[in-house]
Amino acid sequence: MTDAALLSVSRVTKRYGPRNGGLTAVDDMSFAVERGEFVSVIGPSGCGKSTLFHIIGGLTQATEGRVSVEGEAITGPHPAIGMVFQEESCFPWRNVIDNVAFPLELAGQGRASRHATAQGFIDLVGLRGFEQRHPSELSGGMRQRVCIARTLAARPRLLLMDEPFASLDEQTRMLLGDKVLQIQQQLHQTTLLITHSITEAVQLSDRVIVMSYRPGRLKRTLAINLPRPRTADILVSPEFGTYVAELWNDLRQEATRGLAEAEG
Amino acid sequence: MTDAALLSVSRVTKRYGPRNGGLTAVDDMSFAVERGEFVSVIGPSGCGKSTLFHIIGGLTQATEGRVSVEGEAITGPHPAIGMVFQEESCFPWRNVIDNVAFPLELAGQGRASRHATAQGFIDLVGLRGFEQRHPSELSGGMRQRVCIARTLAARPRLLLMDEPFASLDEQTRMLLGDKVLQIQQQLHQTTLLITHSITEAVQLSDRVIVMSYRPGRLKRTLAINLPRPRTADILVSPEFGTYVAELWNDLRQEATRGLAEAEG
Amino acid sequence: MSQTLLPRLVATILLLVAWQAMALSGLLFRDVVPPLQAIASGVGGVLGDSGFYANLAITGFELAVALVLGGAGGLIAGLALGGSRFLSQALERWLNYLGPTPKIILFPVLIMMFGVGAGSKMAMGAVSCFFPIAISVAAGVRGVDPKLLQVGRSLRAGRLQMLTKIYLPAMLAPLVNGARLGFGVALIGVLLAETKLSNQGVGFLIMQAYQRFDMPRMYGLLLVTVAFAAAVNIATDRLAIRLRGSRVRANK
Amino acid sequence: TLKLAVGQRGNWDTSISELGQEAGIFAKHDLTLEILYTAGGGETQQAVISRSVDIGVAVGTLGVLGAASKGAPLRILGGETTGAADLFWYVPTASPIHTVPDLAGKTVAFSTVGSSTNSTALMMEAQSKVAFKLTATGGLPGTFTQVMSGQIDAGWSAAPFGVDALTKGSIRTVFRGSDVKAAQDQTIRCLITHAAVLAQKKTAVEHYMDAYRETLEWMYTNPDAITRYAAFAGVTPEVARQTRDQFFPRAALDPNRMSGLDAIMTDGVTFKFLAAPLTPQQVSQVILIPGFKP
Amino acid sequence: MSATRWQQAAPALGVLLIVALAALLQFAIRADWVDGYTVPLPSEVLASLPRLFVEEHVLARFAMTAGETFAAATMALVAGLAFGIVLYRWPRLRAAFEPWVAVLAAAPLVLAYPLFLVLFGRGPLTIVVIGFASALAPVILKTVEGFAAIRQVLLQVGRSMRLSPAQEFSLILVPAALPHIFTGLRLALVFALINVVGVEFLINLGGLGQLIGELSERYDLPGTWAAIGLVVLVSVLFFVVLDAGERRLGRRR
Ligand SMILES: Nc1ncnc2c1ncn2[C@@H]1O[C@H](COP(=O)(O)OP(=O)(O)OP(=O)(O)O)[C@@H](O)[C@H]1O
Ligand SMILES: Nc1ncnc2c1ncn2[C@@H]1O[C@H](COP(=O)(O)OP(=O)(O)OP(=O)(O)O)[C@@H](O)[C@H]1O
Ligand SMILES: [Mg+2]
Ligand SMILES: [Mg+2]
Repeated sequence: MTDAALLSVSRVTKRYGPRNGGLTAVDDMSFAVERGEFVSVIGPSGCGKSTLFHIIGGLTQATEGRVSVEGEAITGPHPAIGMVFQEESCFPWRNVIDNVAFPLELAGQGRASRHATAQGFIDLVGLRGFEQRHPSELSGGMRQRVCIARTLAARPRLLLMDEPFASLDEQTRMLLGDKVLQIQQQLHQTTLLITHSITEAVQLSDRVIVMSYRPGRLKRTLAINLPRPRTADILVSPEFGTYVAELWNDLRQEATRGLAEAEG
Repeated sequence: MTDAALLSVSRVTKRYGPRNGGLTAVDDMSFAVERGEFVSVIGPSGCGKSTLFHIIGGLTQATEGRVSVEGEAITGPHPAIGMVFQEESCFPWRNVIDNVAFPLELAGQGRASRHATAQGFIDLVGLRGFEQRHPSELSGGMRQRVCIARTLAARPRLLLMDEPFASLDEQTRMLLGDKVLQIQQQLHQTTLLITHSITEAVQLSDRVIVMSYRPGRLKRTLAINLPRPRTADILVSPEFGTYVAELWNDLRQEATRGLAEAEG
Repeated sequence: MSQTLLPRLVATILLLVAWQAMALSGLLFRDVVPPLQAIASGVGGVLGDSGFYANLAITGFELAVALVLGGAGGLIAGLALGGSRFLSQALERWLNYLGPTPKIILFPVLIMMFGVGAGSKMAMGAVSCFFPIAISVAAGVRGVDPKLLQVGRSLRAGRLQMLTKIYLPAMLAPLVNGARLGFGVALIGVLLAETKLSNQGVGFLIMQAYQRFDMPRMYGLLLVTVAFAAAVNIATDRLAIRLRGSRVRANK
Repeated sequence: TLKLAVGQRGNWDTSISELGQEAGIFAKHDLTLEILYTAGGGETQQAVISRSVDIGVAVGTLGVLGAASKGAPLRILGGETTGAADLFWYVPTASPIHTVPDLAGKTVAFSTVGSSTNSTALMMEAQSKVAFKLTATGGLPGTFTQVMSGQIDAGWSAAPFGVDALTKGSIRTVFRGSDVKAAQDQTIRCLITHAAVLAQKKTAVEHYMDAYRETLEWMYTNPDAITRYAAFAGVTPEVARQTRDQFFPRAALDPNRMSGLDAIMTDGVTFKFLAAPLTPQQVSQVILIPGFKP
Repeated sequence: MSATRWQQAAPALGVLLIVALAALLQFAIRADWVDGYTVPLPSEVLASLPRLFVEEHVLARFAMTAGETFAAATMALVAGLAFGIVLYRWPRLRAAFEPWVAVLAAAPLVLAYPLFLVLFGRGPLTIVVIGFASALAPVILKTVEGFAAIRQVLLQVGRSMRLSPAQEFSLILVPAALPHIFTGLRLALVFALINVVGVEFLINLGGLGQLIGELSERYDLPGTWAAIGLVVLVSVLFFVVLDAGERRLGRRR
């Protein structure tokens, strides 16, 4: 938890009051992310990942603890942060290109220039040809990609993504993950990715944070010491397999606990 | 395409008119699913899977071609079919147990009896303890599980699921997939699963249908000849690996085409 | 409740002070802008008048029947228009066009059809509230999340089931607002009809106060009527909240 | 039983049926009256035309003739008010206007186009050769409001409305309807019924007219009438007495009287109530007052 | 395919239905099922239109009523949006005042017209103010309804991008709630027009309302109904513009 950390989460706890069912969603989490790092958070469904995501993004107040970004304590959304939400969040009244250009419009960019930039990100997520369509005319995965492109277009210094690739097929997801990685390296971005795909986490991350099931605690942190760029060779290497197996094991316990507890 | 097939899709095409951007979403698809079979459909994002799903479910009219279930041509929702939608579709004004009990309520079951049945399915998807909560108080993956439970509670003879496990972590997904499989075998259900997870498709299916990227055509059908029940051993067997690799290969081409075409 | 009490109190006091300042400024015609004490005595006079309650009961009854009839009509029309693109394209514009027609011209027709008694007042109220309710419901139907409708259709819910288990709960907000607006115009419709031709009801009393230029009593009557409307409104609000279940934040 | 629609509740002239019923005079003639009050002559007339009531009281003669000329089966049973004695035009006490000539170029109110207030004001203009700025202001309370808040210079009123204010001195009369000579013999309001009612309930209607006359007699002779009227109209007995004695000469309310028709019909044409004056045949078909001759 | 054919024909069928109803009424009056002295013959109503144009300055009156209504509805829209945003932003205020807004809709403001006369004078201002006050409630209610129905995640996107309150309002709240706001505006026009005409009628001032009053005093039934037809025409005018606006702004969602 050095001060130099771009993002530092310390002793964060979130409890939903008794009116909301009385539940500790995140319990005493602490970790830090260095500038330029790519960190994934992984954990079973309902363990508190999205809650943590909202707290870091400054959209929800933690019950206890403190989050700081670039040294400043978070009290509301921080300008360095860009977020991709788990829920589909395209603006239904804007077509694809205007959705993607939205943050540029906020920044006061002219129409032509922001459309040009947006076009680049639309191409990146594979939606060329759909610029003029409205979200209701897209498939679920395509809408998700619009949201990714929109956040990337803002070029945030800290990119927070909550299961952004969930409704994409594994191939598209891999290709897209690679592209995000490229951008991150070009722009010296820092990324915190919430995911439920172990391979994705290992493929993309410098470190993986595993959360436990209820209450959501930090179970372990695993540094992924694989060389970059991670080519197809590395993905089938035994080291890769070991990391995956290790995480798999951690998570199986948690997920089983999640489902078993219920049936108990 | 025997007549005995529970589900038969023949020469189905769906074109969106020029007012909707003019696009062939599904092109001349034909296949059949036998009673008790578990078939997966897999294809890159935006290839037309959900469109096909809606057509089979009787919610969208095909431009050409014909779908029949239990020998009857589909003109609207068929009583034998139960659907799990890709998009989150819980009723926000009902709590978990009343969401799950919804189909039983429609069937006129009394409150106590339908709640008892619903409770079983809530336990199955690992949501015990959340019966009284409303969807807004659940995580994304939990909401998706509510929808799965709701459809299972109707005990459909043909279960159609559109990426039902998308926002679940891999472990929960596997455990849940297994449970669905158990139910299917108990009830002699037939299942058509749309998914973007190759391992999931291989793990669960008797056959996998691969769709190509735009226009959505049937690219190939792959029978998965692995013994059941598919234990952990089988999942790490070389045969399993071969199936996965084969599908992976098919799909990589399509997905790359999808993303590349855009960038071209 | 105590949370809502403070803002209400503040607003009420502000309003009263503003009025009193206006009344005492002497710039405005005193009889029409009487000071609060005059209005208070008007209200007191109305409340102390035993005949008033019988008239209020009559107006209340006419209003209730008007709301039931006009509300049911508006609900059905709204559901039909919202549910069918064809009907909406054919007829909805006429709903909008005819909505603002001064209903007073129908009054002679209505007294011919329903007589000079309560019937024609009820009919006026019903006709008045039909339009806002129908417009609000039709828009509400179209606002229901299509995903939820697909769930219902895929489970082959019957028409009635779709209506009671999906449409109505999903459009609770437009329904409540439709009912609120409908209630308002129905009340006004009934009152106006009573001022036109009657020998009982609050509208009749208002007309009587007018013809004597008894403004404090006039304001007393109007205020008591509005208080009555407020009581009914708040009661239905509570009911709606109870119906909705205590904790749901729909559509989020 | 007869159903009545009565405009202008609380005026002396429109209270005859109510007071007569209270005093038991109608009961003596085997009649029970169900009295409904309307917002004005237009509504009363509509109620009669639609046969929702049997008799309409205090309907503008001009309006009745207009409707009848268009074929509406209305019948005039009797005159209700002759002359415009109950009308008066007033200004706030502080106003610089004192006499009719002061009204030159000032805004002077009347209720609606074609009403008796309109024609009376016009006749005053003609009689005094002073040009007013005539302005339609609608009903009594609205007019009073507009005058007192300085938006209109002179308002119109009909007793007993405003009599109290006159006594208290907050307003002042500029001229009265009885000052207008040409108006004096015009029967401006009348009692009407529907031809079909007449066919079915002829005797009841006749009894009504008998009782009406008897009540009128009682109202001008029995002091009890003033008390009852004061209670009914919500005014002080003093105002009630003033209203009767100063604004309603007995003769003005004689139901057998129907005069000044020619002038009324001329106005009717001016105000577009009538396309042309009614022919004598038409008039005698509409007006069924015993002994009336066009 | 024939389904779309029917769809296209729908507006025409709607007009046809209205014409058929008018014809039926005509027939019913002719056959003496309906009293022709209470309801005029539709044909005579039509025939009286030219007369109104020639004799009654209909164009000026039409413009006046339309202008007053437009002013009232526009003011209601602006104020209603402002109130809507305030009530939405501060849930405590919403809980405190939403029912009272509904009470405003139930307040018989027309009956208190002398008050408005004193406050705003004898002129169009009084009419506009009463129209505005009666149109306000539906805009507020529908606006709050629309804001409250916005999916939370869209607002979160806005917050994460640090939108200023004004940006959030114009870029997210309003476009997302647009269908509701348009419904509010529709109701506002209905309420405003009813009250504008009603007050014109009552205080004998200005546009079509006064005309309706005069014609009915004269027992000119066809003319009265024709004048009311003109009121309907005012609303047609507004709704045609409104529909076009909604189509432009609220396409495809
Ligand atoms: N508004 C709320 N009120 C009450 N409880 C809530 C609320 N939001 C979330 N929770 C609870 O907090 C826990 C964590 O939710 P969260 O959304 O953070 O999970 P998650 O890890 O993102 O799961 P998933 O992978 O399914 O998206 C869950 O048990 C959920 O029920
Ligand atoms: N209503 C619509 N109007 C026009 N085009 C549409 C509509 N719905 C879907 N499409 C188009 O049809 C194609 C297939 O969409 P579909 O939703 O079936 O894809 P999918 O295979 O389910 O994708 P995903 O895996 O991303 O959910 C897409 O290109 C989409 O843009
Ligand atoms: Mg989540
Ligand atoms: Mg899909």
